[in-house]
Amino acid sequence: MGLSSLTYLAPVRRFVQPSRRDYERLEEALALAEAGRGADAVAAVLAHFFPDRALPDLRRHAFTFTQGSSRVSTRIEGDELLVVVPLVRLPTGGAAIAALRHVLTNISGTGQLHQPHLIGDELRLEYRDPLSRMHPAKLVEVLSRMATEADSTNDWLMGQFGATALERAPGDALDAIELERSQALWQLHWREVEALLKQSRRQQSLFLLNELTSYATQRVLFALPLIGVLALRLAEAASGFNDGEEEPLKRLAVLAKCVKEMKAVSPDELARCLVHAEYAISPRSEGTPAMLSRFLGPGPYREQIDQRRGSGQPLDATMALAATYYHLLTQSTWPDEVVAALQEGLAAASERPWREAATILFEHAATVVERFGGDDDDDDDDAEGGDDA
Amino acid sequence: MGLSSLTYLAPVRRFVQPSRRDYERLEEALALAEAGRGADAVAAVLAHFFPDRALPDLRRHAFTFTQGSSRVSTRIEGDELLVVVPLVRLPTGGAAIAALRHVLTNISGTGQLHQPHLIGDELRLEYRDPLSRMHPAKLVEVLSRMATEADSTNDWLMGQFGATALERAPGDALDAIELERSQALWQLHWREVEALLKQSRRQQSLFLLNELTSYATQRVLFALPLIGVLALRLAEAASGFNDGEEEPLKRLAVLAKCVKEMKAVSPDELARCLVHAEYAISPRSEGTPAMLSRFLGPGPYREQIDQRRGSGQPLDATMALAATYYHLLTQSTWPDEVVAALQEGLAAASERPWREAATILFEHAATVVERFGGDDDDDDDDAEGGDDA
Amino acid sequence: MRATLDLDRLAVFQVFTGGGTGSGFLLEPRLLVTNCHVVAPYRRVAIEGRDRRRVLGTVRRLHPKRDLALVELAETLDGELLSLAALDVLRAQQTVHIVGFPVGLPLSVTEGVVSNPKQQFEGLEYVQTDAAINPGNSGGPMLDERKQIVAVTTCKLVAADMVGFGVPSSAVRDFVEGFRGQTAPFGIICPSCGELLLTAARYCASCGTDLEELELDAHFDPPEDDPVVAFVEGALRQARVDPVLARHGTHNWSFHSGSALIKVWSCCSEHLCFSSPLVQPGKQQLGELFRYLLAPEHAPFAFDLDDDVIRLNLTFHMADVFGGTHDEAAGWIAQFVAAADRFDNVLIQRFGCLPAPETQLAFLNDQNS
Amino acid sequence: MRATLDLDRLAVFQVFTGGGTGSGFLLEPRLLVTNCHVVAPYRRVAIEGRDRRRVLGTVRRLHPKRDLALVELAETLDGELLSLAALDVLRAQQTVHIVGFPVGLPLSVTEGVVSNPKQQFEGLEYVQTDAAINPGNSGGPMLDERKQIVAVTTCKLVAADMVGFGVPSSAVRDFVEGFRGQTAPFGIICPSCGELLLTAARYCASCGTDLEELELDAHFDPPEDDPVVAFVEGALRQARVDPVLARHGTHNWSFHSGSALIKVWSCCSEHLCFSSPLVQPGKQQLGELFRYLLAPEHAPFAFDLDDDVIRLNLTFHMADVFGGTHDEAAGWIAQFVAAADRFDNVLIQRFGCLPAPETQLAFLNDQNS
Repeated sequence: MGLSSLTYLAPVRRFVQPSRRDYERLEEALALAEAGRGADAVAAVLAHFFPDRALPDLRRHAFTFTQGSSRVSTRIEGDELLVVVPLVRLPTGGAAIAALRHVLTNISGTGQLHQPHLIGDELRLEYRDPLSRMHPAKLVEVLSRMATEADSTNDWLMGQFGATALERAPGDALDAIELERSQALWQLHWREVEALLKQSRRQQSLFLLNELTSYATQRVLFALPLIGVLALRLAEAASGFNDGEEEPLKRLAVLAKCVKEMKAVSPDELARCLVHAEYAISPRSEGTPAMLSRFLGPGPYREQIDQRRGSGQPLDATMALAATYYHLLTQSTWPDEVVAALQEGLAAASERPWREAATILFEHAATVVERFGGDDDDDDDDAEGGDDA
Repeated sequence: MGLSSLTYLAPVRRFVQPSRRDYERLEEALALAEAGRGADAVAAVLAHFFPDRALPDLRRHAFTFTQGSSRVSTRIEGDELLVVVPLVRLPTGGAAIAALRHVLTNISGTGQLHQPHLIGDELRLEYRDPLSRMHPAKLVEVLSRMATEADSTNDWLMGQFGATALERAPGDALDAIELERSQALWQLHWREVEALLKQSRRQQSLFLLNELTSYATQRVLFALPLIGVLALRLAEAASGFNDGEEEPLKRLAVLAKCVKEMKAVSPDELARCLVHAEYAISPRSEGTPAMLSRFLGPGPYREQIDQRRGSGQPLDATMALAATYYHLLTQSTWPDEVVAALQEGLAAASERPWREAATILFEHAATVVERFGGDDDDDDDDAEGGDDA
Repeated sequence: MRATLDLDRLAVFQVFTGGGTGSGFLLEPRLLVTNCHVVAPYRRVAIEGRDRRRVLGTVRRLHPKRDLALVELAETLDGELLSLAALDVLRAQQTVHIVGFPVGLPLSVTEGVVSNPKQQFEGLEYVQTDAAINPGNSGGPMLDERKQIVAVTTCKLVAADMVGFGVPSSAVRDFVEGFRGQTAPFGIICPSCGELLLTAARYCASCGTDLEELELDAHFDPPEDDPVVAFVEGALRQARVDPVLARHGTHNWSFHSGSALIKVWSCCSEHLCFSSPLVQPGKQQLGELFRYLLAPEHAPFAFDLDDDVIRLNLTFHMADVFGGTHDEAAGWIAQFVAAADRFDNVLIQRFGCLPAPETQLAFLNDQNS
Repeated sequence: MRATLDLDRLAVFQVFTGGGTGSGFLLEPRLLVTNCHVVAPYRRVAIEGRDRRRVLGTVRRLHPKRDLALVELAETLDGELLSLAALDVLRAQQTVHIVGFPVGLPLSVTEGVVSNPKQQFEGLEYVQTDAAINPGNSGGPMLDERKQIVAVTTCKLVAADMVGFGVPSSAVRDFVEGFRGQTAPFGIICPSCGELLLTAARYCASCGTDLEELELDAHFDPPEDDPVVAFVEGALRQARVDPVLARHGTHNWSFHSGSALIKVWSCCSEHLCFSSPLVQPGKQQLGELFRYLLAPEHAPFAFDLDDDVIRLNLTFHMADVFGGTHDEAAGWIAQFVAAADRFDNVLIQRFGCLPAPETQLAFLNDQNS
């Protein structure tokens, strides 16, 4: 009847170390901008992001880089800096109106420096600013945000409205073995989640629901290089079933609907949404020792897990630890040895009965913290990034 | 005139460590129940509660355990599981009607699996369920709740209506020295409370009233193994004078009446309500490090106490700390070293002038938190246990 | 000038769904106006007459943006029909009355003034009032002194005191007139362009609005029942009780079976309670009565006294609900319904018990506990 | 006996400052009474007429202890002047109306009774009422049934239901009569002795009260503008918009320019947003309209759809605000103001768009985001 263990399968997704940024060049860019040398400041910002690449003369040649499905190009036109990401060609017929409404409602907006523009039937994201107003902070924002938004916008416009790609970066296709493993992993995952969902309904435990909804997305994102409309539909559903302020019953219903939909995805459809994409600017934040300690080290969360482990709820404890491991692996980048250690823990607990799996992961988490953990540094979190209106 | 200090006397009540449950057996019970092996599942649940006891064949012999004044017996009759706690024999005459109305109003009800039944003149609590519907969660609920309710029901029916005991578990009687100490403690306590009550009336301080009403009950429950009608009458009065939503004047009146009544209790009457009872299943929750930090650690409550301590109200501060210590000792079970530490603090402040006692306890509380405190875990509170309708 | 409100006669009724209760009023003998948020996402709801009889309502139109709904009743309910006030007659400071079923109580009226007859709020025009509005009032009428409907009570600002809003009668009139010209059994008004949407779609065919983002798809495709609902409603069906008519909010049901009122609720995550308030004890034969109530022979049913009312109870553990013994449990529930109907007579005839007063508040208390 | 309140005509107006909004009323064509806490620490404030036109107000007198302020208007505003009720006419249980701008909404009225005509609260006498009072009502009048001012709405108990306080008309009369006998352009009433203080001083010259401890010095010496305020207000001046008239709370501005409403806010620590809600899409030509809105030619301005309203937007990065390109940015802002005024007509005429509903609450939402 119920599920008796979790299964760990090695990921199809590749774990690529992000290229290291050169923060000295960023400081240099600031000084150059203050000195009125806008073009040089632009070059210094690019050198900050891509210390290993040669820069062309931006007045003659655009500098381009790949960010998922998007190609971002930066150049100087006259006395203006121009950053452009081609998006899609609009569909024809009624879908065009819905697509345009979507763009105006969700992609245009206040609180952002880039805006979508339509040239003929070609949609693109654009940022244009006089070099005289050049400030590194603006370019950093544009390069970081615009490409990421372009990536998901493309997927949405193509998946929902039948728009067609423009200069879409192809990425590495998966080979036959990878595809086969992905299919197996996909089916296994959603069957697991479905069984756990039933368990969660029975138990009526908010703790389990929170862990399960996290597991449902993080495990897929960890294992598969999912892009496109499936990635977006999963994210959209997740924003419902992960919402801790929503009614548990509603969250369960959203998750059940999502599981049903995902289980019904055909192999072809899944294959179309899998690619080893390249991200020149890492869309993930850098994991820190403090983060490991916060998630896995001593504290109220670990105590809660321990208590469940010791009081006949080892399923809850296992889910919590597994979901946390996957979350760490998915949301941040880590040194190779940390990635390996986290995967080892998951593998060790794979297919073990709940009680045993909970103990393995609980003890493993302690060794991860011991080896790689560190002091708190959460002051940094507040300083980074801003809210949109 | 007024009281100049609090006195700490070592408790007559025994502090017994609750026996550890075996959660593996509980999981086993689940699996057995799911496999349709109801009788084996029942045995596994009992083994979970009582890992050290041998189990009889429940079809031939009932398994019984003692919970305060009650004996709980579990057996299998045909294809039904039966858990029974004998309560009392009904009194004769008009008191019988009052007793029955009490039972129907307070003991029968929705949201509980057990119900009171009357067979002839014998009242008992009973839970009866087909083995085919056996689920460990049901038996865990019945065993935990039924005995505790039986315990207080017995006391009430005997004390208020003159019902007579049926198969009442005797418990260990107090020896002569314990009895003598109990009498002294009882008189001292209510004299103290009476003096503090006068002080509280003068001061018109809600803070002091809240602390005093807590002290009035927790100190007795800490020090004496009080059962029976006195325990119930105290609880009943406390539900009035501890009610923070009630008018202060009314609460003072209820407390004054209670003090008068308790002071008038004869030595014999008190002796009849003192016994070292055995609780096979601990009726107290397990204390946690987080609980110590919450009650005694930094925070608004400690700040309030400190403010009173520093602004000429050391009596208030002392009362607050002493009441909190007694509350912690009474409401939860703790490792021996925590019990010892809390008692040490109370002893150190005993018979010291208010200002000195307040400082001793305030500083002692900090060391308790430092040695035994921990992070917050209050999420658990919501997840556990259920409300009754 | 000032019309008298005869509450008992007004065609203002309580609406029951599996999500809660609200108010509504009849514009025609079988056409009820209420709020969209009162009925959605349910397509079949119950409307209770003053005689406690519930009739089935079928949701015909939803206007999520204006928070309006039209419900067609399977049978007529007695009551004085109200009419919509003419346009632009409302002035600030004018007295208005809110009629409805606040917090599940029987029909109540509150009084206040129009704070602003054309208040702008989130891009829409509302009648703003300082009359008391409470949960459960939603969908009821806001009446002027001539007893005409000036607005449909819809919401209030929670962060402010006495800032309540009603959908103006003009919007109600537009909505109802649009409906009268249409034949489709069910449809939703597009929040952006006002077109009638007949089937679920991600985007409005006319204007491209993202309907799923506005969560309108749920109106076409009500969510699945959770296991507790499936268990209770399956059992009710087996006991020949229409579960739609019995719904009384989340995990709450109530219905009459013969002479008995039966309430079902899940009091916590562990128990599902069936209870029927039967009678009050008389003055004689109390000993015999109480002994009878405590006899073991009634198991698995049990009696108790709740505020001096004798109830028949049946408690299920969730393990029974989620386990595999549905049919057996359903059998017990059917027996419970039959027993509740029978026992009140037994108790009255054998022990001189008296009929119990019926109260809505008892139900509220059960729900809250 | 009961006077009719014609909200549109009453000389009750909304007061705007760089700290928030409140209410006020005219005792003379150019003399406005409001609360001290509504205007302080600003010395120049904006008062908005029913036609949305804002006029400049100069704070002439503050009475911090009685929470009263007198503001002199640069121009008259149309409206029916109200008068102060005679002394001691108020009785408990008498009906009163609170008129004002609760939670930033347009003018609203609520009704209640006098709970106590002479309530003592924190050492002062107040008119206590159970009429609904909300933030934004501060400084507005509390009227009796003859439309006379019995008090100035000032505060309510947050922890209690419907316990609101007004400064009695007698205190207002004393304050205003004192002012009429004086010529000083600005002054503060000493909280202790009631003498008029004309300049900042640590201690009151008459009674020796420590004025700094009561934080009265801030009224004489308003805090300096922060760089965001300096940038926006500098740019507004260059665009010929009086920044005082545009203030709408902390880091928020709003003003009308021609047919356009323009809002300015800093949404986060990195961006400063200019936005103007223009029109709603019509039902035809949606494809052409949307293509036009997304054309690159509008840069640096851009359109978006916000809850079905087409807005014109301009976003500044704080690097522009703190950098040295004020003049250029100011030029763009001037262009933005002109463009917003132009585009609504373009969109209506070329694409059949519909005028957007104007809402104050949209502004509130922006502020909260």
